[in-house]
Amino acid sequence: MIRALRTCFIALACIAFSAVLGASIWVIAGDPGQGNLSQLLSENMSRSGVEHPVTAVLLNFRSYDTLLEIGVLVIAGIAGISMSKTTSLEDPELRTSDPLLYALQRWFIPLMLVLAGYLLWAGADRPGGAFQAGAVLAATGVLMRLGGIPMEFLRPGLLLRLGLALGFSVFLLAAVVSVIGGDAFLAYPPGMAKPLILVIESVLTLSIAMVLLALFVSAPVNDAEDPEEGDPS
Amino acid sequence: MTPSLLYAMAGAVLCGIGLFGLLRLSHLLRKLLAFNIMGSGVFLIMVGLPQHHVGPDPVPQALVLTGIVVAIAATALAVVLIRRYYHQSGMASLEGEADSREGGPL
Amino acid sequence: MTDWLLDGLLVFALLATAASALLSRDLFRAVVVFIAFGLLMAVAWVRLQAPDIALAEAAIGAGLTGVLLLDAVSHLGNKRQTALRQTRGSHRQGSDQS
Amino acid sequence: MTLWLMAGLLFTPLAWAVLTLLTDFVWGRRVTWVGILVQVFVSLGLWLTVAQNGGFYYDLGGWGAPLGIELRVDGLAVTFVLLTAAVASACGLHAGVYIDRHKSWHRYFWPLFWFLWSGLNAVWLGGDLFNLYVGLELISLSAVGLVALGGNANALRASIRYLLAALLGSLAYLLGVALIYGQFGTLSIAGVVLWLDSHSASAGPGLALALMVTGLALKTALFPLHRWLPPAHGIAKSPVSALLSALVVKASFYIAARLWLAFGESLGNQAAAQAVGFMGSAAVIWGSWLACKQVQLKQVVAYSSVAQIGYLFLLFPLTYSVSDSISLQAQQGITLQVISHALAKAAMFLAAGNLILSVGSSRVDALAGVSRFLPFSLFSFGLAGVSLMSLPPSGGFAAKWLLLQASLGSGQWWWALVLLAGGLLSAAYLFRIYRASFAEIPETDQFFHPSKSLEVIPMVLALMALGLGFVSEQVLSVMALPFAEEGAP
Amino acid sequence: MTLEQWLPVFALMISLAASLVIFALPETGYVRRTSVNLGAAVLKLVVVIVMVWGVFHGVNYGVSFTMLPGVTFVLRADALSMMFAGLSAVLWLLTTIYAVGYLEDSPNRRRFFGFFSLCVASTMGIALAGNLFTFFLFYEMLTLSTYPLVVHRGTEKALRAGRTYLIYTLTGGAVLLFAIAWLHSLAGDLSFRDGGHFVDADPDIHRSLILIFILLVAGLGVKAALFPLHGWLPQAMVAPAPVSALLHAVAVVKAGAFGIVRVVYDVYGVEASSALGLLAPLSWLAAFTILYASTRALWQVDLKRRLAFSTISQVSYIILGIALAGPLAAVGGLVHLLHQGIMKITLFFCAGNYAETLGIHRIDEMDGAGQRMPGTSVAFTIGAFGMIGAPPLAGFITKWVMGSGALAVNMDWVILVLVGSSLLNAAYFLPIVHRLWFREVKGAWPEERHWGRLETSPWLFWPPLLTAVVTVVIGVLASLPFSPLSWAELIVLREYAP
Repeated sequence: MIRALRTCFIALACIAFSAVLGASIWVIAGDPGQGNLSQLLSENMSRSGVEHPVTAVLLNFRSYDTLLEIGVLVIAGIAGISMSKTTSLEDPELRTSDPLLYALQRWFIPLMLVLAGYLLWAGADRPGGAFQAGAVLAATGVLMRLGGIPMEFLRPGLLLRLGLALGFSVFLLAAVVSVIGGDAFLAYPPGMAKPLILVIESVLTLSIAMVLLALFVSAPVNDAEDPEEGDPS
Repeated sequence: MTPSLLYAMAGAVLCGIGLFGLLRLSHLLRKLLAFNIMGSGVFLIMVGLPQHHVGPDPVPQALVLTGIVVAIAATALAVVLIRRYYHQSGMASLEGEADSREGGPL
Repeated sequence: MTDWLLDGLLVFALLATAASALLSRDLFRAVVVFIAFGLLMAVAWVRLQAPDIALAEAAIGAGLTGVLLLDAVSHLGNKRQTALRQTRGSHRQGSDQS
Repeated sequence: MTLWLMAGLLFTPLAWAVLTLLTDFVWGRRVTWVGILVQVFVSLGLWLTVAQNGGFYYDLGGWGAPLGIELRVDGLAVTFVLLTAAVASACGLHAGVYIDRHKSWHRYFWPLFWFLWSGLNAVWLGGDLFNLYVGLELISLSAVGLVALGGNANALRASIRYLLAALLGSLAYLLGVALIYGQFGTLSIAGVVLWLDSHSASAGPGLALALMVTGLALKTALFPLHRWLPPAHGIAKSPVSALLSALVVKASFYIAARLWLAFGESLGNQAAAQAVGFMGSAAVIWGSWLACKQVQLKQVVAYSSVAQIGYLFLLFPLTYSVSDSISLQAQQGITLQVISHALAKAAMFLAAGNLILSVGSSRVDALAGVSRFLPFSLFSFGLAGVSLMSLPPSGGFAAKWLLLQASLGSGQWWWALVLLAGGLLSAAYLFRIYRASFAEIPETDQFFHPSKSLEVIPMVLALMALGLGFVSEQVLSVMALPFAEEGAP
Repeated sequence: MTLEQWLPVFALMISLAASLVIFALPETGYVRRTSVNLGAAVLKLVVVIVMVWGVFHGVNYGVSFTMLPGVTFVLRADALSMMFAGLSAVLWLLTTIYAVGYLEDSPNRRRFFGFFSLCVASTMGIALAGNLFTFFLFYEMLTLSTYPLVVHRGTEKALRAGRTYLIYTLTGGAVLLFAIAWLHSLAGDLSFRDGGHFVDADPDIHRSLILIFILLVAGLGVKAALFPLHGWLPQAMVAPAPVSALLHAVAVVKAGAFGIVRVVYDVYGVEASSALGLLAPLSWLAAFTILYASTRALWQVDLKRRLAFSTISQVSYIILGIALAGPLAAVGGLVHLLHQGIMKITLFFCAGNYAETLGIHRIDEMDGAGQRMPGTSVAFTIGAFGMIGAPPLAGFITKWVMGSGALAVNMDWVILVLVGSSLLNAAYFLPIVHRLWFREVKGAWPEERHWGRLETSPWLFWPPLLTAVVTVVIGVLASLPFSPLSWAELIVLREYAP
């Protein structure tokens, strides 16, 4: 009874929340827009080094966001592998012996790799970029993983950690390189914007794929644990 | 009324649905689904609302891309935590805690 | 007009999948519906003239999240059937999967 | 010079996060020592620069505000950067000794620690709403990772709960950002303020402010939304608890306060301000009450955080539609409260960790007789407690005094009663611990002596919290420095 | 900074530094600890004597700096501060000597002496505070540093007493803080000034001023053990004897009484306080406390508890003297600040000696103790007679001056209170004296210890005798310059003719 009442109450609250939110959106939509940001953006596109505006925003105008965002991803990866067990990769139970999947795998994996490469390359002037490519790459990895292909580099060893850190480090180095020239943090040296962005995107693709894959495989089968503080054990 | 605004409104409803799920459902994976749904709602508002005025706007689109990556990172971390938690306690929800005097929706 | 119809349908489908993903009794089905929701979101992004997000949503939102969650569900499900500690957790799980 | 300092401040924690990711625990510790040195040096340098020349806007990537991201480097921000440097290095040094280096997963402590630090710096300096969101997520995720690190089922439960609360809070904040962007077409706080100054406010963005503040209040653990905090802070390792209580909850509060001070006058209203103040008061009373009931030492300290966070939210009513001088008084009081609570709570958690290590149990009543054998840690704990009870001459007292003045000056005397009652209640739960430690019972000679460096660190922090009261005038004067507005859009 | 600025800081820092050094020394460093203790006490006494001399000749000692926006931290010395500072400096030295003997071979001595010095530092700060804010700073510090002393023994009873003590004093502190903050927001940063600040206060704020005064007195009255707020004091008796001595004679109760004097004289001003109609009720309350506590003392069987109720009653003399709003009565009240301190510390030292040497805690165990411990018993007898007010002892001076003062301002009822109180004092002290000297020993003492030639340890033996002698001397030589009486006259002169 109390449970039902609670559910009702929460449902009502959520409906009210949606209604208020909708009303707010309606009111804001009724206001004449203030945004001159996209205009400003197109004026500055020529200086950004890429043709695609979303990529320009992500990797040049608001690159600090992206830098921190990769940081978030790496954190998730770290937290993930901190809980994994080294031998989980050989766990035969986790292999799928589905013939369909096996067939899929043979045809799909090369296809997906090509797709990932295309997405990465496309990012400069049309939709696509590091995230999409990284995600596709990760998906490929997941497929391979489900197919039981052992991936040595996913063991929580130095190699994995290097992989996690690679994209982020390159980005960070690119960010700090301009400081030596007396410029602001994250400012690309003049003329270097395009190649730098391209390099960053490629390593980011690898790193993103790596992190997502690592998170996918870090199965929680680590039995060792810390005692709680103060536990006499 | 433009399609953008329609999607923004849909986003508002998705936020409501997601919030309900986060508060009411007890199974942790369901909470995670709810979080993702609510996130999608927020992203819809984020893109739909400005585009109502000015048409396609790359800035919020870039923000949403960032947001999606953050969301997947959080989701992945949560899945790892939940699986490990399940492995150790045999439970997939936060309720039924013995030592907490104040169990609650969050 | 067709556009409006399409948008309306899409929005309806989005809300419906979202709601059923949360309310579905079976966790596995909930996740499948959630993947469908992610794909619909990708379509919605296309409708919002945001192809970048559409790509990302399809790859990350629907694809990876879906796989991640499916894997987790099967793991949690598997575990439960063979779990050594079934006694401790089963009464709580019951309501979710029965 | 300033450019170098800024770059150093942003670069070092991130770079050290990567470096320590590649090492094991012991090497990570050595690398961290260097990093702490660099970071403290850079923070101090930046603080001195700002104290001399005033604040400025820093354009990241060379792109100015509406298009790019700008950092707002003012007196308040650099003070918090310096505070972070102090507390985080203390926690880092403590952790290096405290944490068991033989467990392989503890190597991941260092990268998470450094990511947390960089997130904190990003939040203190942030002037862009969305960038603040990413900074918040950076903090939340690394904090959750730290809580969960190698933990058992209870720690995992606490961290999952923490993660869910943090995610919900972030989403609410992001929703507010979406509405703000929809209304104003900019993400820069300064840009929004500029717009609000020249136009009359409409009703729409009011909800945005409400959403952002609610989300941030959830991440700060304001009263009805506080339930995630005690388990997470109570169960984490002591240095982690110290970081979480001292800095992490402050980050979200800092954003909420900045937003309120920037937009509150135009977008807020009296009822909302009073309501937030009321919840803060409820947090003070309820948190203290629960702290009195806890049997675990660290739970007492964690609930004390809930109570102390309540004070912070008195900022909202005390700055809304009051005269400028009273608003300034309230802001100064809250700033001091943030600083002194950060120092005192960090000292307290670290000292509590030592005490737990020493008596081998985390229960309060296990402390009997410890005052004879571990007086130093107990003394640190006590000194930190003086600041938490806001007794003179601590920084907590200075904060309370300013808040009392602000509440009496604005005619809102009821907050003064809350402040006094809160002080008494905090005395109640803290003296419960002292009382336990003073009890003399026989056969209690089985104490483990932690190493000296573990004992010194909390003492230094506690002394800083205590001494803050004497230098508050100087500390506050840096915050009141002129701010070079030419960088604003 | 000049010497005039440094001296008050120095006086404060001596005890503070002593406390820190003691905390830093190891528990076993007995000799070093004792020498630090005694050295600091002597040094401080010298500094205080120098300052007393200076204040008498009109030197302005003081230092101040801004601590918070709008609030200054002020240390300065005037005649009133030096009275309190002098008392605490003299008695700290004696109590330290006594405590060294008393706590021989007991555990946790480092903790004890560390907090003991901290407590004295706070007392010094209270004496030298130049405004209410600074006063409050040290007032709360005193609360904190006495708590570990009260619970020092760590027994269940001590812990309970400590809790009661905290509940009372911290609540009082909160009330006091509220009042000070209110006054500050009303009138700004008020430094203590002879004649006060509110002689011609705006009538609009009269009502607030009255309320603030009530709150101030309530806050300070907790430590001064004014009638409904006195409950913690008898319980705090479980503390070791030197602590009780310090608590009752110098630090805690006097801090409260001293604060009330400061509020009446240097914040509000006597004139303004009596114009606001605040002093008459205060005097009634004080008079009632005197009689009530004396009556309660009659029924106490525990020696220290009886002394505690006696303290409650005696401290109210100070407040009564101030509240009568006449110069002569004020002299009587102020001089009692010193007199009561000296006499009460004598009595507590003696009580401690009985407990430590013979194991005596209850009055009915004291039969014939005068023969076993003649020195201590002589001291006790002098103290008791002083309390009763027998001429020519210190207590007599107080009562005489106060009585004349009351007559001078036409408050004849005070005479009745004084006489009644003296009779009650006699009624609860004389039976003890009778038991000491004129009863036969009942048998073995509860726990007897021997120290060779002297009746007790020399550390314990000399301090009470010395204070007993002082009790006689300050009574007999009351009219000399620098005697408590002359000093009190100096204070009152400066207050009434600023």
